[in-house]
Amino acid sequence: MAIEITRSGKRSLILETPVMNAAGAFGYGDVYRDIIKYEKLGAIITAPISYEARSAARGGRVVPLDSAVLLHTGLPNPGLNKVLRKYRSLWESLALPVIVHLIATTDEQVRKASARLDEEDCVDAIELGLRDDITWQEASRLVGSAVTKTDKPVLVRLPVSDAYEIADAVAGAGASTLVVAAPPRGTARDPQSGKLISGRIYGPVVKPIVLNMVGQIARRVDVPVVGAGGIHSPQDARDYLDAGAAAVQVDSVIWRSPKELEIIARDLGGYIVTRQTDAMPDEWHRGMGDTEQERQRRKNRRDA
Amino acid sequence: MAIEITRSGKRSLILETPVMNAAGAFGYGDVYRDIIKYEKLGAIITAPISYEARSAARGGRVVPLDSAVLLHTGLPNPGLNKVLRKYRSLWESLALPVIVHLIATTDEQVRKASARLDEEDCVDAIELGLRDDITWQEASRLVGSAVTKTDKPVLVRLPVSDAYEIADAVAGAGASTLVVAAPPRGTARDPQSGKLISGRIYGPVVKPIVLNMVGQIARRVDVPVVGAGGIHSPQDARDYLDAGAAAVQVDSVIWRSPKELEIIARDLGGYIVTRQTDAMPDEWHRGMGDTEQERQRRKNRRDA
Amino acid sequence: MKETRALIERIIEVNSAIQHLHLSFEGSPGRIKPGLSLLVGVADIAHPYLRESWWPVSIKDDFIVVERPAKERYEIGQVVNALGYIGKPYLFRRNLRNVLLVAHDTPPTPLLLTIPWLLGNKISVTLVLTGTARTYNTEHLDRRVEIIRGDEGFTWPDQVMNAGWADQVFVTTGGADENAAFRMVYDHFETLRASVQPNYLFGVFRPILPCGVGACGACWLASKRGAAMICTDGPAFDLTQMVR
Amino acid sequence: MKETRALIERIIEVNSAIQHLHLSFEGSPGRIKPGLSLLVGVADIAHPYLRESWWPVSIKDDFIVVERPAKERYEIGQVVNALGYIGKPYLFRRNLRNVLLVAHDTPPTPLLLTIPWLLGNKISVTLVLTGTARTYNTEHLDRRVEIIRGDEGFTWPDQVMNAGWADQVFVTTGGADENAAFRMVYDHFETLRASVQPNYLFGVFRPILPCGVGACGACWLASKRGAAMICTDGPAFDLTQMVR
Ligand SMILES: Cc1cc2nc3c(=O)[nH]c(=O)nc-3n(C[C@H](O)[C@H](O)[C@H](O)COP(=O)(O)OP(=O)(O)OC[C@H]3O[C@@H](n4cnc5c(N)ncnc54)[C@H](O)[C@@H]3O)c2cc1C
Ligand SMILES: Cc1cc2nc3c(=O)[nH]c(=O)nc-3n(C[C@H](O)[C@H](O)[C@H](O)COP(=O)(O)OP(=O)(O)OC[C@H]3O[C@@H](n4cnc5c(N)ncnc54)[C@H](O)[C@@H]3O)c2cc1C
Ligand SMILES: Cc1cc2nc3c(=O)[nH]c(=O)nc-3n(C[C@H](O)[C@H](O)[C@H](O)COP(=O)(O)O)c2cc1C
Ligand SMILES: Cc1cc2nc3c(=O)[nH]c(=O)nc-3n(C[C@H](O)[C@H](O)[C@H](O)COP(=O)(O)O)c2cc1C
Ligand code: FES
Ligand code: FES
Repeated sequence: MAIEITRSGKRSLILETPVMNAAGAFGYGDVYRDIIKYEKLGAIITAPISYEARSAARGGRVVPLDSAVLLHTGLPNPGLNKVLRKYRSLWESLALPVIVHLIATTDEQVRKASARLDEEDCVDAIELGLRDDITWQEASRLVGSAVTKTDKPVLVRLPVSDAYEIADAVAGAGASTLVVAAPPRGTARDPQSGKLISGRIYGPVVKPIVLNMVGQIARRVDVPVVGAGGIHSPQDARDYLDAGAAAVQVDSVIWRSPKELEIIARDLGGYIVTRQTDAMPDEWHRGMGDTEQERQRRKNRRDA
Repeated sequence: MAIEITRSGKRSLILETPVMNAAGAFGYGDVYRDIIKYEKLGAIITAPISYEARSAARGGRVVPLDSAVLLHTGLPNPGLNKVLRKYRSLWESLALPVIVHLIATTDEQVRKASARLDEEDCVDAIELGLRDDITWQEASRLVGSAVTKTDKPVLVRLPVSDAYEIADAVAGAGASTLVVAAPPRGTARDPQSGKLISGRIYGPVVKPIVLNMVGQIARRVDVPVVGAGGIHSPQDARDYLDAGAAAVQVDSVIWRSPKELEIIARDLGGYIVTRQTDAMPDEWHRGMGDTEQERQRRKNRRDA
Repeated sequence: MKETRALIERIIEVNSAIQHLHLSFEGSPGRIKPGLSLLVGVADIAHPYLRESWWPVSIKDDFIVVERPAKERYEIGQVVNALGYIGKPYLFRRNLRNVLLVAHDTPPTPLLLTIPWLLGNKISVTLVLTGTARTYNTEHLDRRVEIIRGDEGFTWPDQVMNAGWADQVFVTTGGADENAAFRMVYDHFETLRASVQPNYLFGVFRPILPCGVGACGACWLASKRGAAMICTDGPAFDLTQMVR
Repeated sequence: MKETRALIERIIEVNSAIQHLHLSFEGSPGRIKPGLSLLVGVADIAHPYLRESWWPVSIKDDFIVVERPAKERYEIGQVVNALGYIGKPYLFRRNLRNVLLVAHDTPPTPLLLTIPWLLGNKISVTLVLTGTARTYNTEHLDRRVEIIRGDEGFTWPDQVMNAGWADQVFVTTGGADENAAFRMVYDHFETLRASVQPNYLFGVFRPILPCGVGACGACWLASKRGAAMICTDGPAFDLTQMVR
């Protein structure tokens, strides 16, 4: 299978399987090597990296919510150059595309970072992460800054707020792919300190909201869409493809059950093959795919 | 207590208590009269009304979700004139402000409906409901249409998508108040038919997302903000006031426990009085207010 | 509309599929008639933000009996919170002699409270069970009710005779699309009788009711007589008035 | 990092506050040392999207014992899903003779696995319980451990002597802000000793760990030696290296 998740043209990114991790759910590609068979994935995306080092947020960082978790980390990272020094040889050794998630801080830093990444053979594409309260004008400018400095595909991960306006704007500015969406920003009371904390929301509750956005944006904008948000099962991922996504990103379920990423990837590999030969999507409910059958066999073995 | 929830000026709306129902959670003001003491509320808002009659959506209308419910009704209603004929005398008889939620369909219908409502003494303000995938340009035009045809306050309920751009735009177009936000639009599989259904999401899962938006918009736009989304307890409502809202709207909890609206209203009446005399908000956790104490007494009596 | 609390006083395992709960009320339970249901919120059991319709199947002096699936777990002494009785009673014709109750792909629970009233008024009752309803165990029903078990589809022996002989028919159905099911029911009765007259064939509509009081619009139904809300105007609607 | 499943083989109610679970593993449980914890996902019990750290308190040939609050409900035969052992073992100095363990406002559970190892190596152990930890029942601990119960704050009788005599100190704390608590601990030890030397005073950090493998960034800690992740580099950090 070959799935192009970018606009056709020179900045092209083709995946074997339409499933990857989401930025921040997977570290820099090193941590789950003993658990997940990377060759089953379509690509991997690094944790968010900024041009300069960032330190972490102070105070509460994790707030358990009803059916979700709120995380407020401040996106700590050692900065682009240090990350490249440490992980370049790992990324070179991997047989699948590596996408660097670049935190879009300032125009200048985005230009410098994009130029830097353009030279790196181990990097196949850039995913730009935008501030959650960005305007479409700023978003357009930041994407323009990246695109002028690299010939690699530039994916843009949209914030939930103002996603439609920003989708239009960054498509115009040259984004190769729209990743819909970053975890929605939320505010909740930290049960330990009693203070209101703002952060990102992860969990199945995100899926209905983002699934709807994917449908809207896929219809509205002529750029391939990657769906991301609350995918916790193969069925969740298939729902995104049905709604118009070319591929999906799996996030926080990896923390709880790393193997689920591989399970979803194996299942969707089969789904795409079948869908393109005109099978009914409805045949593909849980319990039908090869993976499910294998899972069942494993379960039976364990129970026996 | 007098709380102005509009920009100061001629289009003013002053509430005794910063708590009202959300549009669609309360019918036209008639259904909960035997359960809720209306005099404890700040205002009531009607179910969504369009200038012309609308019939309901076909197919699945209610999808239970994790910690939430998805509703897809199509906003059926008999049209503005019929509603006015039927409910005018009820609204006249109520001692609290009545806000008509007007579905902002087309410029022309909004102009006609606003002119019509301008003549009605029983209506104190209009709340405009916008399509969920509206652009800020359309939103601005629709709000302009309403404002030119009435001197009553025009509240605007923002969709979750593109809320920030639309907030800026409708503030410029003359909105008296921003209601943040309409229930987020979501897509989920109807367990009965297996089909994907789009609708509105209600439940506590909405609160962290909208609470964050209220904080952002209250800082960004110089128009009073009313918070609405996932308020299921007095503490939820207080969190919205702490985040910068002038008042709150309570939605789906009313369906499950109508009395909770009154409980929240009683509690927040006291909260505002205390907050303005400089008490710590933290004293106001569940178990501290008069209402809570009364609730506790009732509970003890029942258990005895 | 008045919120009320009820206590589960007794739980009877009727058979492997259903159980009966005896509910007593704080204050009076009010007047309850066939067609009305209790809109109940049971903490932790059902969906936390949706109430369920509980159908009374018989009424005693100081309690009512509701029928629930056997797999649900209740406890004696448990308190359930109800939004009162909702809906309008089934409308029976004057001079009624024969009533046909039909349950297709769903238990006949919402129809059962009619039985004591009809039999008490010397009206004969036939209960047809088709589709998955065929397995419904009827041993706890009054012996005077004629029980007919039909086929997998919406057909049964003597269906033409039953349809002709009945003065009124009340149908409850299961499945994904209630409107489609009732269109099928209507079409089927048109093949059984020359024409389906008004006030003869009623569908008992049972969608999920988020509010139960006409506030939310989720149960809006278009009929030839105008718009209606199932929660306040239903559950039974004359199928000749259905907009197709 | 290797996912593994463990079976709850025995449940022992130690006292009214704590219980001990005996866990046996599919395959080998691997080498476990004081400082490591099991990152466990228990369906339905804990938060559905967050794992919990379970601290072993003793190790037997074919099972390990973990200490959990008594109010949590487990069943014999229940399977728990673990993301392996996470963290790095506590670093003990060579020539160690006296170790001070301190639990303030939280049970001393994360420190207890050190006790058999230290006693086995003829190192004397003093356990100080302050704040809410004072009520921790120590009857199940080895009698050779000296137990000191302190005050409501972070003080106890003989604290100056204990701090001087100890070669190493490991502290675990409860409360809203772990960083603030450890700043307080550090300041307190500075008043007890002329100066706090490196490799003497360790804080055992226990935030919620969403991933436990360094992937999510939630447990990032700034130290004078550079950035660290509590889940992979912790739980114990030298408090002289803490950035204030
Ligand atoms: C585990 C993890 C997963 C993530 N996954 C993704 C992802 O897949 N895709 C994605 O787009 N983002 C991702 N992010 C980034 C995140 O969704 C948002 O960018 C968010 O604003 C950061 O939230 P915070 O609470 O950690 O930081 P905060 O401390 O609240 O944020 C720090 C501040 O820095 C600025 N800032 C934060 N993020 C950015 C950014 N991306 N660009 C410019 N300025 C910024 C903002 O002003 C923000 O207020 C991830 C971060 C982590 C650590
Ligand atoms: C119980 C209930 C509560 C509601 N509460 C609120 C509320 O408090 N505030 C609020 O703003 N809205 C409210 N609405 C409206 C609702 O949130 C959205 O406007 C939503 O688009 C309607 O969703 P639907 O799934 O019912 O309809 P659909 O059948 O999906 O919608 C019908 C179509 O009509 C158009 N449309 C729908 N709503 C509007 C509108 N408001 N203006 C213009 N065109 C529209 C859209 O194109 C939409 O696709 C409520 C509706 C109901 C019935
Ligand atoms: C390098 C860097 C480090 C940060 N560290 C922290 C931190 O330790 N604690 C915190 O609450 N926020 C931290 N933040 C977030 C900032 O305090 C602040 O929320 C954010 O930069 C303000 O957003 P703005 O730039 O859009 O105004 C950090 C941000 C950056 C860029
Ligand atoms: C008067 C009216 C009635 C509607 N009735 C239904 C309906 O019965 N079923 C349905 O799925 N959608 C219904 N809708 C929604 C429309 O089918 C359609 O989704 C919507 O009008 C399209 O949005 P647009 O106007 O932005 O293109 C109705 C909309 C209107 C305005
Ligand atoms: S259930 Fe809400 S209107 Fe009928
Ligand atoms: S818990 Fe995720 S990095 Fe440590």
